[in-house]
Amino acid sequence: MLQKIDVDYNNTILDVVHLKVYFPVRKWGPFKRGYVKAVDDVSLSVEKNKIYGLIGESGSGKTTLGRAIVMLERPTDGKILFMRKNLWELKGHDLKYFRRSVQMIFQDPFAALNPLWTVFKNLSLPLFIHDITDKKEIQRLCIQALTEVKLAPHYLEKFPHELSGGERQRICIARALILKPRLIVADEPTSMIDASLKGDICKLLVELKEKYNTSYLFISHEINVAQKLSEQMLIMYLGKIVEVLTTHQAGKYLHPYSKLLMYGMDYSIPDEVILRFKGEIPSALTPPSGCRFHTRCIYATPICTTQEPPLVEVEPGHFVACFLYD
Amino acid sequence: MKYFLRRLSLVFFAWVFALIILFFLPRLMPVGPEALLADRFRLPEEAVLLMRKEFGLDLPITTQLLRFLQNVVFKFPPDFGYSYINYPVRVKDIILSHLPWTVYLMMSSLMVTFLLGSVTGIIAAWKRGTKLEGILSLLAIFCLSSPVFWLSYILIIVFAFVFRVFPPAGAYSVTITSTFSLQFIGSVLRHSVLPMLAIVLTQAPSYFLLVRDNMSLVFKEDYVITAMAKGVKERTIVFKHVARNALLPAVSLFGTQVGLMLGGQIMVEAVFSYPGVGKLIVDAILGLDYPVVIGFFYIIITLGIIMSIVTDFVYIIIDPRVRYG
Amino acid sequence: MIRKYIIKNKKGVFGISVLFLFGLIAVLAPYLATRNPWESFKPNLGISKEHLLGTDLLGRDVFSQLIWGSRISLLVGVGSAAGILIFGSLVGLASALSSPFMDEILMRFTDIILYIPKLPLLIFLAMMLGRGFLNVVLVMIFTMWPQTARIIRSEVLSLKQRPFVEAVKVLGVGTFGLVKILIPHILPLLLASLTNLTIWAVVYEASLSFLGLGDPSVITWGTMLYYAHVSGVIFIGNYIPIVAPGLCITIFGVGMHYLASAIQDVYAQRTRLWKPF
Amino acid sequence: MEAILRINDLYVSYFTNFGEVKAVNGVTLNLNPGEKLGVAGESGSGKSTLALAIMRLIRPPGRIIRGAIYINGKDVTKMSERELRGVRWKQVAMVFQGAMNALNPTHRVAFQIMEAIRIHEKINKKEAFKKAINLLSLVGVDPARAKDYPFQLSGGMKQRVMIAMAIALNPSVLIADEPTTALDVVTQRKILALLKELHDRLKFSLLMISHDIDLLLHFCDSIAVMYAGQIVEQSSTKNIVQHPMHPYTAGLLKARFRSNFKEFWSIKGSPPDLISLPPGCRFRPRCDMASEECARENPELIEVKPYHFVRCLKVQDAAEN
Repeated sequence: MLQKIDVDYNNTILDVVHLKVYFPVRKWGPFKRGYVKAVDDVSLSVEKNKIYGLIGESGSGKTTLGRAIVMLERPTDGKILFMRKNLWELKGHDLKYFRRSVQMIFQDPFAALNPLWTVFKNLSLPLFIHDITDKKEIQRLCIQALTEVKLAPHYLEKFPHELSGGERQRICIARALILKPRLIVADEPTSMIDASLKGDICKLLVELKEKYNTSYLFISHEINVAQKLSEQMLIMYLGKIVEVLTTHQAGKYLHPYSKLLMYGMDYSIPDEVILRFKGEIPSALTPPSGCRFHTRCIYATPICTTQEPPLVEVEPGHFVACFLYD
Repeated sequence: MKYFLRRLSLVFFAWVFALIILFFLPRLMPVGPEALLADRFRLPEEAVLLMRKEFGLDLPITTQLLRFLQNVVFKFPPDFGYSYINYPVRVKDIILSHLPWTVYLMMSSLMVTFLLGSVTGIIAAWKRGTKLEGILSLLAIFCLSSPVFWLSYILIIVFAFVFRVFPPAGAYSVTITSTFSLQFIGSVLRHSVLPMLAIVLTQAPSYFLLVRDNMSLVFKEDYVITAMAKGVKERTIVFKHVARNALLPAVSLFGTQVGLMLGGQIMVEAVFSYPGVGKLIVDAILGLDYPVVIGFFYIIITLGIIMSIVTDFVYIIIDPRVRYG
Repeated sequence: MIRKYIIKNKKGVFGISVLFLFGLIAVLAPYLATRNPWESFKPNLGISKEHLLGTDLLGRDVFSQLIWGSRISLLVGVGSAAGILIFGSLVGLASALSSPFMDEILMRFTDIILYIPKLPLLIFLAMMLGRGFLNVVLVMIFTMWPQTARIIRSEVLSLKQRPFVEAVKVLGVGTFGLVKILIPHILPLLLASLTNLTIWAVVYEASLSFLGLGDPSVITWGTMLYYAHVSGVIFIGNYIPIVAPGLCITIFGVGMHYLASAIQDVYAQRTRLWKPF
Repeated sequence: MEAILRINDLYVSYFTNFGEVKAVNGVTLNLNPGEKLGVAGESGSGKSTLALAIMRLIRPPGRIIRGAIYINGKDVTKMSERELRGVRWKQVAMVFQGAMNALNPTHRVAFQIMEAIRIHEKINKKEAFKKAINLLSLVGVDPARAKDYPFQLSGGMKQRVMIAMAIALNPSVLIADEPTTALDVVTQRKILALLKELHDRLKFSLLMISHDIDLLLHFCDSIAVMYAGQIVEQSSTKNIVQHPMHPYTAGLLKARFRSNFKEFWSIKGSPPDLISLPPGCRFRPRCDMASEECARENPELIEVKPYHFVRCLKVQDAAEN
C-alpha cells in the first residue's frame, strides 16, 4: 500500500509520495503570516480497477488531495507520480496522455456543466480536445455515453438548466467516462443528490467500474455510502491519513476518529457516546501538536500530545495512526 | 497595526514613483521649456540663457531630479520654483491662493454627494418597483450621462436667469471686500450653491446605482429573513441591518471618487468662472506653465492617496471582517 | 437568440431604438441637414421654418450643426470605446489568466494610471499630441483602459473558480482554448462596458472640445458647446445652442445605459443564474 | 387537546416568469403542544416554503393563495403587519438551515440575541446582555465568545447561537428548517442532542424539517412525508418505520444506506417539476403500482388507520376491503 518494495509498475496508476499542499494566509504582517496545511505529508498509491473511498469531515483536506491529483492544485512539497514521472514535469504527449487517463467529477451538478452549451457540446468537448474531430464519430460516442448512464439520446439537445440534479450528475459522469480514463476522482458526487436517488448514482459507478475497469477515488463525508461502494477506505483528518482499511474489514474501525464518524452516521448509537468526543474539527491553520485528534479524543494520553503516531500495519492491508495500537 | 505599516510603505513608494513620472512629463512634451520661453515672450538670446540658469534647466538631468525630489518630497510645503507665465510669483503662492476655494467646494460637494447618493439609493432599494423608485432611477441615469458643464449651464439658465435665485458666476459678489464678515460668508454661500449642485447632481447617481443594486442583493441574504422573523420593524431592518452592509462598497467608491470629482470640479469652475485651482490648471496647461502643472498634479496625487488610506481606515471600522480577518 | 430576449425587455427596446435613431442620423447626415452647417446666416434667429432650431451667435444653423455633429461625436465615442475595450480586456484577460506575478505587475501599472484623475490627464495628453479628433481618440484610449481592465479581470477571476471551467482545465485545454470557452461568458459584460464606455467617451470628447482642445476643423456636439460657451450666447437669451447638443449627448447616454443593463439581464436569464426562489 | 399550530388547506405559489411554481398544494397539518413532528421531504417537496409560510415570511414573487394557519387559535394569514410582530419570535421562532449567513456578519453575536429580546420585552441593554449570556451558556457556547462576530465562530457554534436566539423569548412553537444539513455528521448529532434536551426542558412543540428520514425517525414522535407540495403520509414514527403505506415513504426507507442493506436501491424517475405537475396523483410517474385510475383522480389524505393518514388510492382501496 505505502512504499511497497515490489511496486508492480503496470498495476499502479498513480503514486502520491509525501504530498504537502499548503495555502498561504496573508494576514496582518508584511510577510506571510501562516499556512493552512490542507494536505500534510500524505502518501498513497492508486491501483487499477479499484474504488478507493476517501473519507473526512469538511476541512480535512480530502478535496484538496483530489484536486492535487488532477493538477488543479500545485503541491507545496512531495510529488505525485504518473508512470514514474512527476505530474508537473510532464510535457507534450505524456501530459496529454495523463489528461486522458485521469478525469474528475465535481460536487455541485448545477455548476459543473457550461450553462451556455447544450449537453451535446458539453459531452463532445473532451473528444474535441483529444483530437477526435469526425462529426459522426463524436455523435456516436456521445449517444453511447448517454446510454451508459441510462439517459435517452434526446437529452443531447437539452440545456443544463432544463435538467434535474440527478440527470446533470449522470451527464457529468458520462463526460468523465467518454475518454475511457483509468482513474476518476469523484469529489462528493452524491452529497448534492436527493437521498432517494443516491443509490442509482452509486450503482452506476460500480457498473461502469466493472465494464471499463476504471479506478475511482470516491471523496465523501458520508462514511456509510463510501463503505458500501469502495474496496479500500482511507480516513483523513486535518490533512493526514489516520486509517487505511479494505472494506471486507468494514465496521472494524480501530482509529477513534473513524469510530466517531461511524457512530455519527448510525442513529442507533445513543448520543452520549458521541457527546464524549469534545469540540469540532479545529482550523488547519493551527493544527494541534502530536496526534492531531488528541484535542477531541477520549483516549488521549500524554504521548499523543507530543508525538505524531506513524501509520502502523496492524493486520495485512489495515493501517492505523494511533498509539493505542503501537 | 502592522497591516497599516505595510500599506503605508507600499503607498509611499507608489507616491514617490508617481512624482518621478511627474518630473519627466514636461520633458516629454514636444514644446520644451526653453523653446517656450524663447518664442512665447520673444526674449533675446541671453535673457533666455539667464532664465534657463534661473530655472536650473541647464543642470544635468540627474541633479535636476534630485533637487526636484529634495524640495518636493522632503520639504513641506513643497517648493516647485517659479511659474513661467507670471514669473516673479512662486508656484506655491499661486496655488495656495486658489486652493481654499477648490477645497471648500470639493469637500462640501463630496459630503453631499455621498449622503444624497447613499440615502436615495437606500430608499430606492427599499421601495423597489414603486413609481418613486422609477422616477429616482430615471433622474439618476439622466444626470449620470449628462456632461457636467452642460448641466451647470442648465442650472444657470433655470436658477440664475429664469428664476433669478442664485448668482450665475463668481465666488462672491465683487461689491463686498473679502473680509470675514457675515455678509461676505453669506454671499460666498449663495455663490457656491449652483456649482455644488452641478457637481453633486453628476456624481451622486453613481452612488445611487451602486447602493441601490447592492441593497437588493443584501435583501436576499438569509440574515434579513432572520431579522424579519425576529419581528424587527421594517425600517430598522432597512437602515440598521441592510444599509450597513450595502454601504461598504459606497465607502470604497468614496475613496476613488476624488480623482473623478476633480474632473467635474475643473468643468464647473470653468463654467461658473469660480476662482479655484481647476480654472488655474486649465490655463496653466494651455499656457504650458509646467511648474504650476507639476504642483497641481502633486496635489491631486497626494490627495488621492490620502483619500484611499482614509477609506481603508473607515472600511476597517465599519466592516469587522477586515479588522479580525 | 439574444435578440429574442431583448425585444421582450422594455429597457432593451428603448436602448436599441435610441442607438438606431442616432446611428441613422449620423449616417444620413448629408440628407437630413437642411442647411450647410458652416454657412452663416443672420445670428440669433429664433426657431423658424428655415432654421428649425434657430441660429447661434455666428449665425450658423443649429439644427444642421446638430445633425453633422452627431457623426463625429458618435464616431469618436464608439471608436474610442472600442479601442479602450480591446486594450482593456486584453490586459484584463492577461492578468487574470497568467501567473500571479504577472498579474501583480499589470495591476500595479493600472493602479498608477487610475490614481491620476482622468480629465487633467486627458487635457495634458491632448496638449502633447495637439488637436485633431484622432488624437482625442488616442488620448481617451490611453487614460480609460485601466477601468475596463480591472472589471474584466475580476469577472474572469470569478469565472475561473466556477466548476465547469475547472472541468475544462482538467481536460487539459491550453490557455488559448480556455479563453475561447470564457469569451461567450464575458461577452455580455464586454457589450455592457462598450455601451458604458461610449457614454464616457462622448462626454469626455465634449469636455475636451468645451475647453478648446477639440478639433476646430470639425463640428461635434462638443465644439458646438464650446462656441456657445465662448460666445456667451446665453447671456443674450438664446438658450438653444447650449441646450440642444447637451441634450443629445444625455439622451444618447440614457439610451446606452438602458441597453447595457438589458444585456446583463438577458445573460442572467439565459444561464438561469437567477434562482426563482 | 387543542393543537397549538393548525394548518388547513394551505396553497403557496411563486409567480416567476418561467411560470407559476406551485410550492405548497393544499397542506393540512396539526402540531400538538410539546409534540416533536418531523416533516420529511426532498428537493421540490415545498417543505421550506411551508416553514416560511407559517411565519408569513414568503416574499415576492411568492404569495400565500389560499388556506389558514392558526397559531394558538389565531389565523396568521389574516393578521396585519403589526399583529404579526406580536406572533413572530414571541410565539413562533425558527432556526434556519444556512447557519453560515443566517447571522448578520457586521453585528456581534450577543447584540443579535439582545435585539430579539428587546423588541418584545422592554428591558434595558445591560439586563438583555445578561439574558443573552445565560442563553449562550444554556446552548453550550462559551460566554466569552459573546462579543465575537459570526465569521469568527465555527458552523456548529453559529447554529447554537441561532438556537439560543430562537429560545430567547420562550416561544410555544419552534420550527427547525434543516438545522443540521450544512454541518458535519458529528456536530449534527451534537446539535440534535442539544435540541432534544432543550425540548424536554422548555416544553415547546417542535416542527423539524429535513430531507434525511433516518434523522427524523431517530428524533421525532411523529412524521409527515411531503411530496410535490402535498402531505402523502402522516403517522407516528413507529407506524412509519414498521409498516409504511405510501409507496414514496416505502421508497425513502428502502433507499437508505444501512449496513444491513446489501444492494443499492433508488426510487426511479426524477424529482417533480413544480411548474408542470402531472394530473392526478403527483407520484404516479415514479410509482411502481400506479394505474390509469391514479392519473384520473386526485387522491385525498384519508385516515386509513387510527392516526395514520395516507394519500394513495391503491392503499385506500386495499384498506376498505
